[in-house]
Order: sequence, then structure tokens, then C-alpha cells
Amino acid sequence: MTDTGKLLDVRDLCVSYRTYEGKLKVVDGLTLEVRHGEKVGLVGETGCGKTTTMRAILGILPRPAGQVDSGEIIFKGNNVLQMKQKEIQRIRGVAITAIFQNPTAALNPVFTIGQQLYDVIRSQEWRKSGKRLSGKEVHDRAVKALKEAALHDPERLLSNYPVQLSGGMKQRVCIALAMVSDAELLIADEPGTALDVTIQDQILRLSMFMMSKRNTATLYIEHSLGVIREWMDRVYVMYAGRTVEVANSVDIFRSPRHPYTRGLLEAVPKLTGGGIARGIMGRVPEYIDPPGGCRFHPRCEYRMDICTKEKPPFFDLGDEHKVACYHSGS
Amino acid sequence: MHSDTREIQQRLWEKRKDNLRRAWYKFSGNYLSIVGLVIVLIVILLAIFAPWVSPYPEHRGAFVDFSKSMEPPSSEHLLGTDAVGRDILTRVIFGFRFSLMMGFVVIGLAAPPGIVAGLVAGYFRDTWVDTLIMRITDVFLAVPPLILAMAITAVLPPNVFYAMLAVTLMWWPWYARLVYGIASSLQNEFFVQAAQVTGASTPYIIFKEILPNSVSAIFTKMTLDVGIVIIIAASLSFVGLGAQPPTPDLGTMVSDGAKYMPDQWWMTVCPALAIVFTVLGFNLLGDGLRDMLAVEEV
Amino acid sequence: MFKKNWFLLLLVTVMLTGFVFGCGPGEYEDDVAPAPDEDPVDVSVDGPVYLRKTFSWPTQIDPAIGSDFSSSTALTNLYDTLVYPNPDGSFVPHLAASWDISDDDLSYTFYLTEGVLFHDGSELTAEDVVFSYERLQAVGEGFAYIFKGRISAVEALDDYTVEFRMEEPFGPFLSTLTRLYIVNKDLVMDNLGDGPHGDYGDYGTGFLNDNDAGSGAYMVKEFDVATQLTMEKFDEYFSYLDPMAPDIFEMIGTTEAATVRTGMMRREVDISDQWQTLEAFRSLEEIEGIDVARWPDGGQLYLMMNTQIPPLDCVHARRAMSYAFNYDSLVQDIYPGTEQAMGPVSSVLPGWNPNVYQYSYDLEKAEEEMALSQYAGQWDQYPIEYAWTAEVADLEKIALMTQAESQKVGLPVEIVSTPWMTMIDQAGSIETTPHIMSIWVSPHYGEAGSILEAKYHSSNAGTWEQTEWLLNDQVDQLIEEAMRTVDREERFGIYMQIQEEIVELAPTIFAYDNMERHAYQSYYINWPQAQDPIPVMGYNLAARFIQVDPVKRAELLGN
Amino acid sequence: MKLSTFILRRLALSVGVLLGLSILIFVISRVVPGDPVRLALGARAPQEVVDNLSAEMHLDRSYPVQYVMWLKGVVQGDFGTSLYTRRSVSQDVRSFLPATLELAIFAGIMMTFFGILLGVLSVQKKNSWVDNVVRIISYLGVVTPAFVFAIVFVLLFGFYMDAFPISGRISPSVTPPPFITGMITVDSLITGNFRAFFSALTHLFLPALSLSMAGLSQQARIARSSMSDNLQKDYILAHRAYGIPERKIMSRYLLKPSLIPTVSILGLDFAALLSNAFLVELVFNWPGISRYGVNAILRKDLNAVAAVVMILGITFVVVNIIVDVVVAYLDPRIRMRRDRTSAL
Repeated sequence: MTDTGKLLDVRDLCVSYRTYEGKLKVVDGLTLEVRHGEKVGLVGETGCGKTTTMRAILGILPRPAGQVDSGEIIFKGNNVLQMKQKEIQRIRGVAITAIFQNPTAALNPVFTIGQQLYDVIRSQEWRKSGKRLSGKEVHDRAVKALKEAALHDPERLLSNYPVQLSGGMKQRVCIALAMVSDAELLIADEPGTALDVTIQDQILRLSMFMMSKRNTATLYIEHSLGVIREWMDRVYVMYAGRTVEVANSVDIFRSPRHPYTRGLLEAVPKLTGGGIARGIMGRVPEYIDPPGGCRFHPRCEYRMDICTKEKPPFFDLGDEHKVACYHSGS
Repeated sequence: MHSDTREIQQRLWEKRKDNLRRAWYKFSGNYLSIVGLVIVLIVILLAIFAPWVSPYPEHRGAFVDFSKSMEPPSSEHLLGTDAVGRDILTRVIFGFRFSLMMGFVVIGLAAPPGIVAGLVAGYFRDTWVDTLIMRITDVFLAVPPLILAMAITAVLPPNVFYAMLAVTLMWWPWYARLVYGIASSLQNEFFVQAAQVTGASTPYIIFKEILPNSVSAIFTKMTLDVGIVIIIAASLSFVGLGAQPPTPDLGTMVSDGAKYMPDQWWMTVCPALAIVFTVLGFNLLGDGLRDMLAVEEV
Repeated sequence: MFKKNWFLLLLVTVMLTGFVFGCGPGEYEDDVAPAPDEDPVDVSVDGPVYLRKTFSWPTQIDPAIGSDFSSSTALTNLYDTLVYPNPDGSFVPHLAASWDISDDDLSYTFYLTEGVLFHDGSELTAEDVVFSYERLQAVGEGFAYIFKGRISAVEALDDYTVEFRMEEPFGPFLSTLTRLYIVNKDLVMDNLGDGPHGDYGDYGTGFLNDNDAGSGAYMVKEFDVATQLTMEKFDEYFSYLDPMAPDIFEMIGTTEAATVRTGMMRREVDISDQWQTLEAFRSLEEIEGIDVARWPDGGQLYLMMNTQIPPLDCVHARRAMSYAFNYDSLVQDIYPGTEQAMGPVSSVLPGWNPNVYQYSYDLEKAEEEMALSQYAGQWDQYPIEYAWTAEVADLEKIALMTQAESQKVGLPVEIVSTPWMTMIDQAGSIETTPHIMSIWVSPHYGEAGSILEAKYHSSNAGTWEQTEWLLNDQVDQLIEEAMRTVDREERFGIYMQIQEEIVELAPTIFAYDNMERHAYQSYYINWPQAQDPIPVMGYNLAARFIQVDPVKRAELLGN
Repeated sequence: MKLSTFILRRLALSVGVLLGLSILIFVISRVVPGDPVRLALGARAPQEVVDNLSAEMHLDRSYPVQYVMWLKGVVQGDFGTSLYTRRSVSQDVRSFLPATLELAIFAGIMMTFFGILLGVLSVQKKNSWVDNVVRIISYLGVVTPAFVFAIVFVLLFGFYMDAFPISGRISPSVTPPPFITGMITVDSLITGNFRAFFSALTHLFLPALSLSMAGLSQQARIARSSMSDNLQKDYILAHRAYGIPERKIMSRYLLKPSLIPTVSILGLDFAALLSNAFLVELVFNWPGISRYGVNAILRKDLNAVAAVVMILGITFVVVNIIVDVVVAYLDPRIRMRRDRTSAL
């Protein structure tokens, strides 16, 4: 069954959150794969389930509300969902690591950068080789990691608390944190979104650059297609918890097939916050009682009868281009 | 034009109704909140209808019957009788009146000045107004409220009115502080700045723009505080600074009954449980409201 | 996970277990002698013998300041007086071996017992008597008022002879001497602090506040304000000191029911205070080896009516109140075993008039009197404020009863629980004195005149002993006349006349003759005064007569 | 801002607060109706004695002068003479304060320790019976007045089980250690008197427990909620994603930020503790400053009232400073920005 080429294989993943309002099926049948060394983009509007997907893969869904209902997440031939907490821990950080969307939230506010970085370096090394590093070694590695992340004056930085840094610096620290592990798979969740537009770009370039340099397989989660085109090998397009289209980054721009992908491409400048309403009123019912059949059908201009009734399967368009749409697939 | 406004109003109304529905859903999702609501309603109803629901309404006042004194709980007297033969259940039910009055009146009196002080200080953040008001509240908050309330009650004539006044004096700073926190964070918000730019008067901004945004926090705190004030009032009574006999007062009943421990335990335990019951109700309700209104500051 | 925290949890468990085992709840065997907490009660019969009694504080051990029950008790044990009272109200020589009275009754010459030692070993002389009197008058508190304006001079004629000269004849003078405690002049002079008395500084009030300078059978060992006064036996005491009298007499400053009860159960308290409720005394009496001693203390519970404010300025209103009071219920339900008072003087006090009119519980008569009053028909406009001492639970019962009974005849009574100190404050002026105050008053010396003067002479109006504000010239004159009368029979005759006069005026509801109750460990304590009490406050607790048997105590504890 | 600067700032603010407090207390203690001196001396005391004492207490001067003289005294630790015990109030305070401090410290330790422990247990065993028991305890603790706890404990542990003494600080049959600190447990340990130590400890247990219940519940509640909130925080997820061992995350990265709210609420809990001491000391006949204070209040002993309130105010302010410093130490976010919301 296992394909050695595949580093990560997510099949038909369904994740839901239990809330006061009821069960939110945030991810509903997501399929995705990442091969060794491959850079894969996952694109979709804010709130379509990208972050949840990332958390499910890392096994860090908020407990007890978040829950994987069905599907498989296979990492290097093992189903992460069936692993014990201990085993997941063993791959986390060593084999898979992540960069989070909001660097302010992702750094522990009451520990210095140094304390956090040292701990990561130590536990990485200990797990990889069973070695205990000396304080000096840890320090040197931390300084090196910060330098690599283009941070000036790493010595001073190490004794700073996150609150003393700017948003951009914090994200660089996060990148450094993610990079010290030399993981095989890095999941980056919109690393630039929470930042100033000017800094966004720098961060993007930095993270991309570091990833290419290390040849780490990457799952890059973004709401903006622009980023994808430049750096990604393949792109998955997600809508309301489902994969709707997948293709290499050339095809997806040249010949997008799913009406939603097309919409995305046309609407590049006004993507964020558009489309699916972000307000509480709009989003919630959508996941409690999502539209039947194809979830995009209420907004689709090519809607057919079947779209409202049945969930579209993937239609293989060749050259690894797949689309889940009755209109464009058949 | 008209139909547009009407439609907007209609939508607003719907939205509000929907919000209420959602809030109720959230509130009722937590059965403890419902328990709290029920307790509070029971206590309030018992207090209002005390003369009709209590078994021996005449026992609330000047009444002695030494032939029936200190009887243990029985079918005739569900919670037993006290040292002069009065039915404890009756007195507990009437005792709710005093407790509730104390809670409502104190909060009712303490909240408005505290809110105004907090709003003003928050709006004029970083000016001398802010400094003056908040330093005064600091002084009041520098001593635990019960202690100062006791000191004040002791120097005033011994009656309920002054007891309430003393607790009120101790209580407004908490509201000032709560509202100050909210107001000073809202003071920089765009809608406040927008109002400033359009030339709205200061009172208008404070009361029409900032106050409505503090309402849910204030309301939640008030609910929670009723319980705390009931405890403080009971504590004052316990020390001997509460309502005058024969007015039934739960705290006084506990302290009077304590003199007869352990043989006549019901004389002290029953009113004590009544206090716990009441405060529990307000606390559960307050917690439910806090969750429902998503208030964090309280 | 949480390895450290689990360790802490373990630690806590161990601590808690330590507590529980340390306290050994399992040793509890029966109600009579419960196993105490971790310190086994001292069952050994060696070591000092204790007598522990609970009291209501404050206890003031300065003889120029203290005057209440606990203070009097302490003073009686720490100091001596010239004469000592007998149960029948007469006197025996004490510090004064004998005395002469001049023919005009204006001069008393006392010949002191020789060889009386103060606690510091110095001898008590006439100088000390003079100093004690002058100090009492200068400080001016406590019992000073008894002598005020009556004694013109006190003079030491030689080391052992002292003369008191009167302004005018003072009938009960010898009785009042039970309140003149003799202090050690040299010791006090050595310990003067700053104060307003010129050469005498503070007159030693600072020092005597928590030290003694007496010659009594006991001396202060430790004084822990508001907590405990520990006195130890003075072996060189000049007068009778029972061989079985306790080595240590502790006055514990609490009247808290639970404390007293557990203390008595564990034999850690030997005699209870008198302020326990009747129910508490009942349950104490049920404990093996404990009895309740009862004796009339010469005082009464008085419901004092402010005679200067409407509606109680009308004698009919006061009589109506007197009739509306349920004496029967009082002596049956609230204070069983007591008797309704007859007139203003307790029936045990020498000089009591057994023939005065006694008001009874009679609502019809109350209504008749109400009809006679100038306030007839408008009682509603004159609510009667009734203040009772918040600290005493039983007084609330009486207040509630009064309120309920008065309501039946249409007299509106509002009861106010008032802390004791507030009551004293309120008594200070006519305007602030409530209509009725219920207060126990006991005589300061053993005769009717003490009570009559304190309660009804105008000079004492405004003290907590007289909130009636009677201010009646005729009564004043009669009392002064009695005080001047040296002949006992004659004086008592005037006392009786005063009592009739006062009953007629009805300024007070004479509730009942007070019974002092003290639960005590009768199994191992022989308390002679409890059998034959002395009608002077404090003297019944002179520990030098009380016999404590540690062997029997150990017997009770050891089962 | 450096921690030392922070502390200095905090101290400066507190001095202002204490000055304000002294005015407040002065005003309260001087509106006493009636003449406190006459009250203390009794109606029979001669007028010149009353006048003397009034003069000694400066009651014959104007209010501002009285205030200044009073404050001068307070700063020098002289609160005047108690009308009730006839001693200098400072002397009384010295003899009563240790008992209350002993009780409060013991209760404070119980409160913090058991509170946080219960909170941690509850989060760890979330939704199990342990969690439910902790939640019930913490609810009851918050809604039950301290005197009710005291009475219930007296009934249960004192009368029915006879497991703990319910009155006083030490058994009357045990000789107390000499006065060194005034705290019997400490003094008896210093002098090696273990019998006295255990007696004092058992006497301490029930009052301290009654006293700590409110704060303990609050602590458990806050610890529980802040830990379960923080468990959902991105940085905990991130720590996991970076591969930090779970045990280390729990005991280090989760505990420290979660302790901040519990520690910050300590100040308030301590206030509750001081207030409740007034009730608990009464029930357990504990000869502490609070019982002294209640008696002073009931007896209108104004110098004593002022002293007690002032001393508790100072204690409270000092505790709050300590709490703030600890919070600032734990939470760099506070340290780094100007403290402006409150001086407390």
C-alpha cells in the first residue's frame, strides 16, 4: 500500500469541532500528498480548514473539542492517527515541524527567546542522537539558527522576551525554531499573514529560501495564490474543508478547472476576507449544516442539479491534474 | 428611504433576536447556569411571597412561644425552632428578603457612581482626572472591603440603612476599576475617535459610545456581586452589625444559633445553608452570564 | 508528566496523615471524658494545681480602675481590704485588726494587722492605706465614686494606725471598705510613668495595668490582655490560705459557648463564667462530675425606663409597662429557678423591704393604667425603644417577649440590639438614653443602700446603672439621709421607705432577682462560697478558700 | 523596565495609597458619635480625669492638627492608647498581631499550595471524578462565607469527631513557649518544645482551613481554567510541533504562564483572608488582631480601630507589592510596559 515516494499522504480526512452550536465539520474529505523534497501549496480562503488540516497532521488539534472523525494521515508509511501520543511526539519536531500563522501567539510570552530555542535544540538533539549537548554547543547552535534567519545581534536576542520583538522578528525567530530541527517535512501556515505587508514579503522569501536550501519537503498553506506560483511544485486548492483541485503550479495558473479556482485567480487582489463571510453569522451555519453535494454550488455559476445532491469525485485530467467538479471534470 | 430604514431596523431587530436566541442557547447549554437561574428565581419568589408561602408568617416579628423553643426539625417545623420558639423555616424565608434587599440595594447604589467614575477616568486616560479618580479608588481598595465596612458600620448608628451605606461605600471602586479597564481600552477605538472627529460631546461619547460597550461586563459583575454582597452582609450580621431583631436576618441567625452548638445544630446550620444556597444561585447565574456574554474582565 | 507535582501531593498526604494520626480521633471513648487532642491532658498529680475559670473580659486589675465582675474577682485575689465581708452582710477584721468609731461618727480609726507582707516582701503599713485612698480618688475611676465627697481626710497616725475623717456621717462606710484595695506605695512610686498627677505622674496606672502591687493570696504571674490572667499563690499570705487551694488561678478571657463546653469536658476549665445560656448550663450539668452552682448575687435584672422622655415620663405609662411584663414566663421559661423581684432591692440584700407592692403580669391592669395616662389613645405616636446588650443571648429572649406582650395591649416596642459599650455611651445623656434598657446591676457593697444610691440618686444618673434619670428630689433626700444614718436598724428603715417610694414611681421593671450560675467541676472542687455565698461581687471567687483535688481530677480523666 | 525600577515605582505608588488610606481611616475613626474618653472612663469619672485623657489623646485640638499628630505617631509606630485595654495600642498590636500572622501565613500557604495542586490535578484528570470533585469544592469555597465553614468545621471536626481542638492557640494544659516571634509554632520550634509545637499546630489547623477555603477555591478555579485555556494556546501547540517533550511542556511551558493569573489573584485572595480572619478568629476564639479589632469596633475604641485597619491596610498593600513583583518576575509583558492601571 505504502508508496515510498510519498512522505505524507492524507486521505479523505474529516475533522470536526464540537462547540455549543453543534458539530462543525471543518475538514470534510481532504486528500493531499507531499513527496520527499517536494514543495506543495495548500490554497484556500481564510476559514476553509487549512489550519485545522495542519493541526491534524501535527496531532495538535485543540483537545477535546477538535476531533478526527475519519480518514488517514500517513507519514512515512505510518498512520499518524493510530500512533500513540509518545510516537507522535517522536516524529514531531524531528520529522515534522511547523511555522505558525501568528508569531506572537506561537512564542511563549513568559520565556526568553533563548530559553525556548535552547530547549528545542536540546530535545531535538537528544531525540536524534541521544546526546546531551553542552550549554556552549546549544548556545552556538541557537546563535547560528538566529543568524540564518537573518536576525541581527542574536546574542542580545537570546535574552529578550517575545514582547520586546517586532512581529517580523518574532516570525524570524519562529522560522529559526522550525529550522533547527532539520525536519523532513515542514508545514508553514501562512507565515506572513499576521505581519505588515512589507515584512510579509521578506518573511516569505526567507522561509522559501531556507526551505529550498535544505531541500525540506514543505506543505505551504496560503490564501494567496501569488506566493504559490513562484515557489511551489504542486498546488492543492481547498474549499470549505475539501480539496477541490490539484495540479502542478504551472497548470493551476494556466488552466484552472474548478470554478472556485478560477474565481480565486480572478479575484487575486481582494481575496482575503472576501468570498465566504468571515463573520460569525456567515461562517458557522455553513459548517454545521453545509450545503449538500458540492459545497461550492450555492456560489457556482455552472451549477447543475447533480451538484446539489452528490459530492463530486475527483476527475483525473492527466498530468496529476485532478478536479472535483461535475462541470469541469466530465 | 422609509422602507429602507424600516428594513434596516427590521434586520437589526432580527439580528438582535437571533443574538438573544444564540445567547440563550449558549447559556442553557450549561445546565449549571440553569440551576443558578432556578435558584435565584426560587429565592426571589420566596422573598416576595414570604407572608403567603412561609408556614408561620407571624414568627417573622415580635413573637415568642417558649413552650416550643428549640425543637428539632419535624413535620411541624421543617427546620426546627429557635430559642424563643419561632419557626426557623419561616425566618429563613423572610431572611431572604433582607439578604436580597441588601444585595440589590448595595449593588444598585454602588454601581452607578463607580461606573461613572470609571468611564470618566478611562476616557480621560493619562490626564490628571484619571490619576485623581483612580488613586482614590486605590485608597478604598487598599483595605479589604469587609474590614472597612465593619469600621464604618460600627461608628454609625446600628441599623440596616447604615450597614448598606457602609458596604456601598466600599463597593463602588470595584466598578470604577472594571469600567476603567474597558473604557481606557475603548478610548482609542476607531468609533470613539470617529465620534470625536464628528464633534460629539464628551458626555455623549462616554455614555452613548463607551458605556454600551461595557454593559455586558457590568451586568455580569453585578450578578456575581449580589452573591458577594450577601456574604458580606451576612458577615456583618454575624459580627453583630446587621439588621435589628426581630427582623429575620440569616447572618444574625447563624451567629445566634452558634451559641447553642452542638446540641441545637439546626439553629445555626439551616440559616447557614440558606446563605450558601442563595449565593450559589447568584454565582452560577453570573458564571453562566459571563460565558454567554463572553466577558473576560470580570 | 507532573512528576514533581506528584511528589508534592505525596508530601501533602503525608502531612495530612500526620495531622490525623497526631490527633488520634480513634481514642474517643465516651461523652464524659473525650480523648483530648494530641496533648494528653495532664493527668499527673504532680506539678502545680490549676484552677481555671472563664470570664468576660476586660479584666482591669488596677484597683483604681476595675469595678466589674471579672475585675472585682481579680482584685479580691490580688489585694486585701481593711475589712472582709461575711455571707450575712456583716464584717470581720482583715487588714484592720480592730477599729474605733468616734462618737460623732465622723472619725474611724483602724489598727492594722502587723506583719502583713506585700508580694515583694515589704510590710504593709498605714502609709500604704493612705496612699491607696488618695490614689483611688486621684485616678477617679472604678469604685472611687463610693467615697467621693464623703471623706475629708485619711491620715496615718503611726505605722499601724490610720484615721479616716468624714465630711458627714456615712452609714455604710464599713461596707464600702470592701472596695478599698490596699496597694504597695513604694512599689507603685518606683514605677511611676508620665501623667497628669504632678509628682505622682500617672499614679502608676501604666504599671498597675498589668502588674499587681498587692498583698493578696495570689499574685500576677502573667497578664495576657484580653486573653488570660495567670495568678500564682502567694505563700506568705497573712490570712487563711487553704492547703488545697490551687497553686495557679487562671482567669481565661472568653465566654464563647463552644470553648467553655469543650474546656469543661476536657477538665481544662474548672469553673465556667456566668454568661452561658440556660441550655448550655443544662448540658454542662449533664456531664459527669460537673454541677452548676447557683446563688442570688444580690443584684437584679432591671428594665430601666427613661422617665424623662414621652411616653415614659408618665407614671401610668411606666406602670402599664410594669403590668404588661410577663414575669411568670420570665422565671419559668427563660430563667427557671429564679424568682420575680420584689421592689428595687434583691431579696438577699440586707435592707430589703419584704412588704413592697409587687407588680404582676396583668394585661387588664396594664390597659387600665394606659387609659389613665395623658398619652391614652396616642400610643402609636410614641414608639418605645428597648435596648438590650447584644452580647448576652438570653436578654434577646426577654426583649422579644416584652415586645410581643406589649403589642397585645397596643404599646409599640422597638427592640434594638446594642453593644455594651454603646449602651454605656447612650446612658450618658437623657436624649440618647433609649426608653428601656435591660441591664443587670449588682450592689458594690453588701447592703440595700448600695443599689438604691447607684440606681436612684441623681448623682448617678447617666451611668449605666441608672438610665432611669429619676432625678427625684425626695428620693435623693431620703437616700442622703440613709447614708448619714449610722445606726443600722434606723438606716434600714429609711431604705424600706425609699423602696416603697420607688415602687410607687415605677421607674423600673423589676424583673427578677439574679442568680449567678457557674458550672464547676464539683467532683474535684470544693467551693465553700458556692454553698454560702457572700453578697459582694467578686468575693465568692477568692481562690484561697477553694479546694482543688488533683487526684480526683486525674481520676476523672484517666477513667 | 528593570525589575528594581518596577519595585521602586510600585513602592512610591503605595506610599501615596497609604497616605490616602490614613486620611480615610482618620475620618472614619473621628466621626464616632459620643465622647470616646467619657465612654472609656465611665460616667462617674471626674471631669478633670476626662479632660486629662482627652488632652493626652489630642482630642481637644482641631481635626487637621489631630490628623498630623496622629500620623506622626503612626509613622513612629505609636497609635496612642487603647481605651479598652488601657495600654498603648502598639503594645496590644505587638501581642495580638503574631497570632493573626501565624494564622494568615498558615492559611495562605494552605490556600496557595492546595489551590494550585487541586487546579493542576483537575486539569490533568479533566472530566474525571477528580475534576468534578475539585470543581464542586471550588464552587462551594467561593459561595460559602468563612464563618459558615468555621461553624461547620467546629461541628464536624470539633464536636462530632473530636479530632481537632476548636478554641484558642494551644491547650491550656501545655506550657506555651516564651515569646520570641509571638508565633507559637515558630517559637516552640526555636525552643525545641515539640509538645507545644504539635498542640499549636492542631489548634491552627481548623481555623486556618476555614480561613483558606475561599482563597483555595479561587486558586483551584483560576489554576484550572488558566491551565486549560493555555493548553489551547498556539505556543503550547508550537512547543509540541517543535518537539519539546510533553512532560517539559506541562511542567515548564504551561505551568509558568498559567501561574500568572493565580499569583495575580493572590492579592485579592489575601484580602479575603484578612477579612475572614475577623469572623474566623471570633468563632475559634483566636486571640489575634482581628478579634481585637472586632472588639475595638464594637467598643468604639477608636485608636485601636484606626490601628487595626491601618495595619491590615499596610499588610495588604505590602502583600500586593510582593504579588506584583512576583507577577512581574513571572510575566515579562508586565515588566516591560509601564504599570498604569493601578497602584495596587
